[in-house]
Amino acid sequence: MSLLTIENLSLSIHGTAILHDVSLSVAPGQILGVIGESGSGKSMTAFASMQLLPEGARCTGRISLAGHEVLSLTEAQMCGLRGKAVGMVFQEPMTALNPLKTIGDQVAETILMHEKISRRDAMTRARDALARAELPEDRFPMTRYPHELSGGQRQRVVIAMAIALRPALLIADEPTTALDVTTQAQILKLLTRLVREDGMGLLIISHDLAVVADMADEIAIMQRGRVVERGPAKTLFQTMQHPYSRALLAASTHAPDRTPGINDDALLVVQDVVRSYTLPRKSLFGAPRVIQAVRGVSFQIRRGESLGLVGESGCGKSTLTRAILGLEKVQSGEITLGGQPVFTGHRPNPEVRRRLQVVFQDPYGSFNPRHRVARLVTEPFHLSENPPQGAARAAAIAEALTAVGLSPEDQHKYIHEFSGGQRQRIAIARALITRPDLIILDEAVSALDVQVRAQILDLLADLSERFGLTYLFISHDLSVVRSITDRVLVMKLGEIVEQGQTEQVLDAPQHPYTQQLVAAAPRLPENV
Amino acid sequence: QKTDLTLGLQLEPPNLDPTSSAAGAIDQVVYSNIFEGLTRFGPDGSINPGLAKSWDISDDGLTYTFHLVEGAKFHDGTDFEATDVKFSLDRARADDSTNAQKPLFAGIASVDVVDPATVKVTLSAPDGAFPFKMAWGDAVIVAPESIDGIANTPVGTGAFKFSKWVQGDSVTMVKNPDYWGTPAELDSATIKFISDPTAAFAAVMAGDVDAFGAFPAPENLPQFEADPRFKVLIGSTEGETILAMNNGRPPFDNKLVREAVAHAINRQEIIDGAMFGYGTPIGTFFAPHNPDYVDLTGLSEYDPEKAKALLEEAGVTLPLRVKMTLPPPSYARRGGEIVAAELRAVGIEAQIENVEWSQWLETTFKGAHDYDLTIISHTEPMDIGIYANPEYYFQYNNPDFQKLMADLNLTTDAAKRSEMLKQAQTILAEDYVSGFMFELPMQTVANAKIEGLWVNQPTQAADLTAVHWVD
Amino acid sequence: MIRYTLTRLTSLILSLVAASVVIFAAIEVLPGDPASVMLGVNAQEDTLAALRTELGLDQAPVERYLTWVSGMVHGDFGVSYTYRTPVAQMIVDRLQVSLPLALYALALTVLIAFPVGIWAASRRGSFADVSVMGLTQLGVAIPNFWFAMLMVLVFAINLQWFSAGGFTGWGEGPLLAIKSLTLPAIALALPQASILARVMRSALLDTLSEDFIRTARAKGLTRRQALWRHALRNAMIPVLTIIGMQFSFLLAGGIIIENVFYLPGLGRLIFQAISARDLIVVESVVMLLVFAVVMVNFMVELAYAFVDPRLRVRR
Amino acid sequence: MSDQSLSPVQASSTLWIALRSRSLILGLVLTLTFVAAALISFVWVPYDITTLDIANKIKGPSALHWLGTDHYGRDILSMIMQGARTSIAVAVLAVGIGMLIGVPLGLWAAARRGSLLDEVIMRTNDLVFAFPSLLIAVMITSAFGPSATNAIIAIGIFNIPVFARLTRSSALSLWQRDYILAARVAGKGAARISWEHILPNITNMMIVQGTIQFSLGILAEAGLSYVGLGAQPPTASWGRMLADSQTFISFAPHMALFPGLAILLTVLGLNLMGDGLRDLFDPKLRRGRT
Ligand SMILES: Nc1ncnc2c1ncn2[C@@H]1O[C@H](COP(=O)(O)OP(=O)(O)OP(=O)(O)O)[C@@H](O)[C@H]1O
Ligand SMILES: Nc1ncnc2c1ncn2[C@@H]1O[C@H](COP(=O)(O)OP(=O)(O)OP(=O)(O)O)[C@@H](O)[C@H]1O
Ligand SMILES: [Mg+2]
Ligand SMILES: [Mg+2]
Repeated sequence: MSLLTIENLSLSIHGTAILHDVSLSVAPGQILGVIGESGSGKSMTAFASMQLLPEGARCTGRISLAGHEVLSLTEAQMCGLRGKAVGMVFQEPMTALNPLKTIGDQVAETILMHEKISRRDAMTRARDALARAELPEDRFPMTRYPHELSGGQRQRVVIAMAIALRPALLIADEPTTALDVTTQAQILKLLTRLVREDGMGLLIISHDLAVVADMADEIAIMQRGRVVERGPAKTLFQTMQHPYSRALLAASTHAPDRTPGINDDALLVVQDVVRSYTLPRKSLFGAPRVIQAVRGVSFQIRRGESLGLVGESGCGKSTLTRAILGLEKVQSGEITLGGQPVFTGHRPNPEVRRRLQVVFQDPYGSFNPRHRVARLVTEPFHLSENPPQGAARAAAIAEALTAVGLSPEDQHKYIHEFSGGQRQRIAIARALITRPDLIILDEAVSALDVQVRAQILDLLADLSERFGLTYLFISHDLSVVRSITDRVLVMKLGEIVEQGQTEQVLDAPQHPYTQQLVAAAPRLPENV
Repeated sequence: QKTDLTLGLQLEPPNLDPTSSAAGAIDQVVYSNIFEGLTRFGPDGSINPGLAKSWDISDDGLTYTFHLVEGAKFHDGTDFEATDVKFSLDRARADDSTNAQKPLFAGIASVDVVDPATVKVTLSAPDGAFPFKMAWGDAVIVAPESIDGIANTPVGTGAFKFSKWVQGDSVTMVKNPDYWGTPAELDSATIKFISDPTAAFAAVMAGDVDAFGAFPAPENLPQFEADPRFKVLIGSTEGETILAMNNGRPPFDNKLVREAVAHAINRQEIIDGAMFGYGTPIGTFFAPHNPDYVDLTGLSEYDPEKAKALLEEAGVTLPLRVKMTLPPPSYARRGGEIVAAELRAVGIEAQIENVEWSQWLETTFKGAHDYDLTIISHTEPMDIGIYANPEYYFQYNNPDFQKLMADLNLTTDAAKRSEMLKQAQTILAEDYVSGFMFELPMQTVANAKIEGLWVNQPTQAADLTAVHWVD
Repeated sequence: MIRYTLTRLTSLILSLVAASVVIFAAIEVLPGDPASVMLGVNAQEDTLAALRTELGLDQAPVERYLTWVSGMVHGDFGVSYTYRTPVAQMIVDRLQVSLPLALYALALTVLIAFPVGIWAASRRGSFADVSVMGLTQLGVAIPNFWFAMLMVLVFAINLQWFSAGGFTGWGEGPLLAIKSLTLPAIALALPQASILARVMRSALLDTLSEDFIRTARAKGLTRRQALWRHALRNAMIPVLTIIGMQFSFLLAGGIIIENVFYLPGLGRLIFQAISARDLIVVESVVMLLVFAVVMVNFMVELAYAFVDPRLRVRR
Repeated sequence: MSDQSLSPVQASSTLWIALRSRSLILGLVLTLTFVAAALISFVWVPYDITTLDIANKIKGPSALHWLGTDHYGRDILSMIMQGARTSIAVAVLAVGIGMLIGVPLGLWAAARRGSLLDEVIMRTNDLVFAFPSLLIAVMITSAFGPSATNAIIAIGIFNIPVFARLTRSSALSLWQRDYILAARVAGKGAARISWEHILPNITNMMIVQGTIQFSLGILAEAGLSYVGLGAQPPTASWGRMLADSQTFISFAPHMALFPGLAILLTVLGLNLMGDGLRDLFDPKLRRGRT
């Protein structure tokens, strides 16, 4: 008997086909992991099983949920199933909760919707549900509002809501994508525990092969609205047939070939840097609050080196980046590039700035949508004393675009005409065009699908060799850091707690925090 | 039988003290109803006894002895006596007086109490118009006991007692049971202020007000006339409506240009267009219902061709650009638009500038007299004398006319006075000092069952003492 | 919370002081002399001077400003030049019309806009939604004084259901007073209700597309339940902002409507006072209105905090 | 996706969506009708409105005068055509003033967010906002005399904070974008970034707000003229036509009806157009329609 059976499900939205003949099933106590690249239809499959589809969606095929034929149920009957027979956890914990209601109320609502009991009884049961989701009442009173909780805690509230009535099936759509690795590990552990305890079925969606491989019993791989591969997690990686599945696996474990050409002279020297922010006063007379974002950080990057910087969200990585780029003054300490300070007096030093470039995380937000590619990539010339003009400029554009694997013709296009991966290439082209000494990559591959990410990593490795580039590579993804950096810094609460050769730090972490990070990182089975 | 009345008026008085503000709206509410003077205007403009039941004039014309009515009381219960008259007149002519018509009292040399019922007023020069002057709203008798609160709680001797004032809305008065004279017929009267003409129309139509004095929208009168529920009273006012020209500066310092303007304007068209047919054409600065009136409209017949010829003769370059400043009343605003169109037809481009009263007073009437043309109705009775003042905003300086007026003041012989007044009218008409347009009509709309309303308006007043309902 | 309020109050007072300077300066430069308006065409120079002295107009502007401001602080708004009554009393009298009118219009606005906005949002894209929204477009576009004129024509002159205008005062019983404010309130409320209904609808649609609505639906709430329990309160912030602005507008913005219905309200008082150059009245009433707006904004902000726990200042 | 650009590839679909959007089409048609009427009035009107024809006053619609005549015998159609000119000119210029001053102020405040300057600019805006707008218009016209110019200034002043606030808030969110950071890395100053990156990305929003303020401007001009503070005769103005026609409404409703409809339809047209443009520019909202 299975809890959820999807057979030959096809879905179209306003006439556009989204899903094609998708078949899946989840049995009690079983965890089904669904993976696939962005847009492959994972979420739509999940929404279809709960009939929470966007307007204009039409389904054909069969969905059976806890013994009910979902596609033949009325909306009212569906409402009776949602939350009771099946719970759902969403990707974005920051927005999944109503900001205006206490967490207790929101959890109790699930119960009140389906059972005729008093509010007090519902609150008691909500307390139990929250406790099961590891939010005990004594530490997290139910009168808290969502904004008073961290992302991981909010995700627990969503989970508590979903399991309050002990549904037979839980659907989790990328429940940890927005969270830190350590938090992610906790949430995944919690979900696994709940499944095992209650004999609940779990359908977990992820784009990260490693996450699913760690916990799922069964895995389905989706591509462009189709399930291309299905099988038990234990054996799937060995028995995989479909080229897409293999490519996905290959990309997930991909490490670019690198032959580091490191010189000994220190290119960038960061010495005792302190950066704190004064928050706007909450009152006219109160003392302003100060946030110590970076507290006395020192390190060096040698020419040709690729240095990784890892750490949890909010630990000060981006702040440090901005300081190095000379965008903000630091309170104390010194940053020099090739011996010259990035800040002279009160102004950034253009000499140094010219030799620094940066690539950001979000391929969608890094470009002014109103400018053409040619203008976008030549923006860094602004700092040059005599930027190339005319033909020389055109040549520079063409060269930069070619270097990142695009065609020179692309310079006439607008940014929205490119995919995420292509955009990230353009961002790199923009960073390359002035031939800088150091490129800072702030989570430059985090937003990309695994396959695209693999390509970009290859490109970076290749460029570093060809142009003798030095990278400061910021990431929270340890596997990426391992594959592309020579040395790594581990940062926590504005301080560097550990540094050393990448292999060494990640394989034999010394500092407890590093150990925690490494332990939390999801890993693919060793034998693939 | 109804014994109360709601009367609509357009303008709300700023306060209720007629002796310290020029606003005609004050007189409209309180004149004769609440306050009385030594003499009073009758509905036909005649000067009748008021608080003075009679008066004697000394042979040299310098001393007026007023015999006061007996038993009159102020609304606060205090007696009306000769001392009150002395107080009122002395107050009005004092150095620090804020009486808006102070010139009325300028001729008084002294005021003496003979006995509680007799007052003797001595003038510095004979003045045939003195009883007329004492009939003005600005010359009403007030009591020293109640003078302090007079602006908001007027205390007079009239047939109505002030009851309450809802500012922005209405003033209510009630019958004075202790009135010394013929008591009022109404038990109470409410005067409601409705400045907007449409609202005025709606209020009458909807029966919110029983009558509306000086109804502001002549275009609506035919509807009332056609409706048996209402009656429309058309009477006269003392308002000579003129197109004033600034005689003091070019181009209107040139008589030919003024004459051209006089011929360019079409009185009938203005009366039809701005007043919807109500109003009497005038050819000089004098009220047509006055027995001394001379019809001089022939001197300024509508004749655009002649106007053009005159302009050519005057040698001005066409189009002649001038400024026409228009104060708020609708006769001015509407009349101005028509006049501008008529002037344009003969080559005078009059740029219209609508202004508020305060601006009109500041820029046109006083100080620099910075205007070329303006339209205004002079509603004071018998005010032809203003043309004798060379400082006046007309900037008209004719020594002959000034002498004529000075002589007139000293003349008491009726026939002679009449002759002189006619001569004065002719001088003004022949000098084309202003464009004389029409005499402002008095239009009252009332419920058909109301009697006793004044038809004419010899002074700004809504005398309700004789008003009553009939079946 | 106390500190927060103190800070807010300080900035509130600063803006009020700035406002008072602006108002006084603006009115200083108005051409026109109150004394000559009062005394009319035949007034003589010495009479005018006497009156100016009496009104205190012969003092230096700075002196008059200080007198005015210090008077206001003590609750003394001075004495009207033309009406010769204390300005404070006049304001209180006029507020008895303007305030109920504004509240009445606001109540109508809310009573119309909320159901319409919610109804349209819950039936997004339906014929009902499209036609109701079309109607609100009309409501926004109608000049309210024109609408008022048409209403007078129909309801006062032709049908005679209501009086054409005027205000009976509260003395004659609240029902009569409310009746005489009904047509003006409708005329004022129509465009405001249309605006608010549109804001309500779009704010609701915005929140309906938020993630937490999906969460709520996953719990088993129907669309309607999700709307009432979750979307509505979240949509209140923009709605409250608009309501606050509308109330401020209604308090002062009724001038034209007050004119059409000859209501003795604040707006008309200012209008008359400006043309009579009763400067002290103008200054004080404008100041009062600015004060009201600032206070309403302050209250709207407090209301935000009431609606949204994120805006409550902790610690 | 956060970009809102209209580039060649999207253009055809944008045009398609534009053509499909009923409110945009209807709004454009209404607005353009009145713009056309205003333009035509420069070269031709059925009757000259500066010459009066008192004999033919207050005539209802007829073959000679399609919309009838007013109390001076002027042709109402001609008056409405020339009135369109006044309304449009006043509204356009007032919106122009608001934009020209408000947008730079908003950009400036956003570039210096959190600074004293920002605070001063925004507080001043609040203060202007706090003043009852019609009263300020009354005061301006009392000080300088009523005229179209003063109406423009009065309405324009109140447009400034509208645009300043909107500009600031949208600019603030744009300042958080990575491409701004990229421009800063490239060494560009705040002024240059505001000009190159912020301004182009808020133009759509400004256009939408512009149409809304434009329609409010038309209503405001009508209101001001209605109380006699707008354009002066003989310049035709819809608001003044309404004011003049008031007392005639009970027996010559056509005099009030047509200028009222002209205002209503123009404002309606502009609002519909604003709605349509908003849908067109903002794909997120487009979803809200079917
Ligand atoms: N509301 C919608 N209207 C039309 N198409 C949609 C809608 N939502 C999603 N789609 C399309 O459906 C397809 C599948 O989307 P889905 O959200 O299921 O992808 P996904 O596998 O969950 O991707 P991701 O990993 O990015 O979440 C995509 O091509 C997407 O563009
Ligand atoms: N402009 C700012 N004003 C105040 N506080 C700031 C500012 N920028 C950053 N911070 C604070 O400084 C700390 C470090 O932030 P930073 O952005 O450097 O973290 P991060 O390591 O880059 O995190 P993430 O991985 O989420 O990007 C955080 O606590 C953040 O809230
Ligand atoms: Mg998804
Ligand atoms: Mg960061």
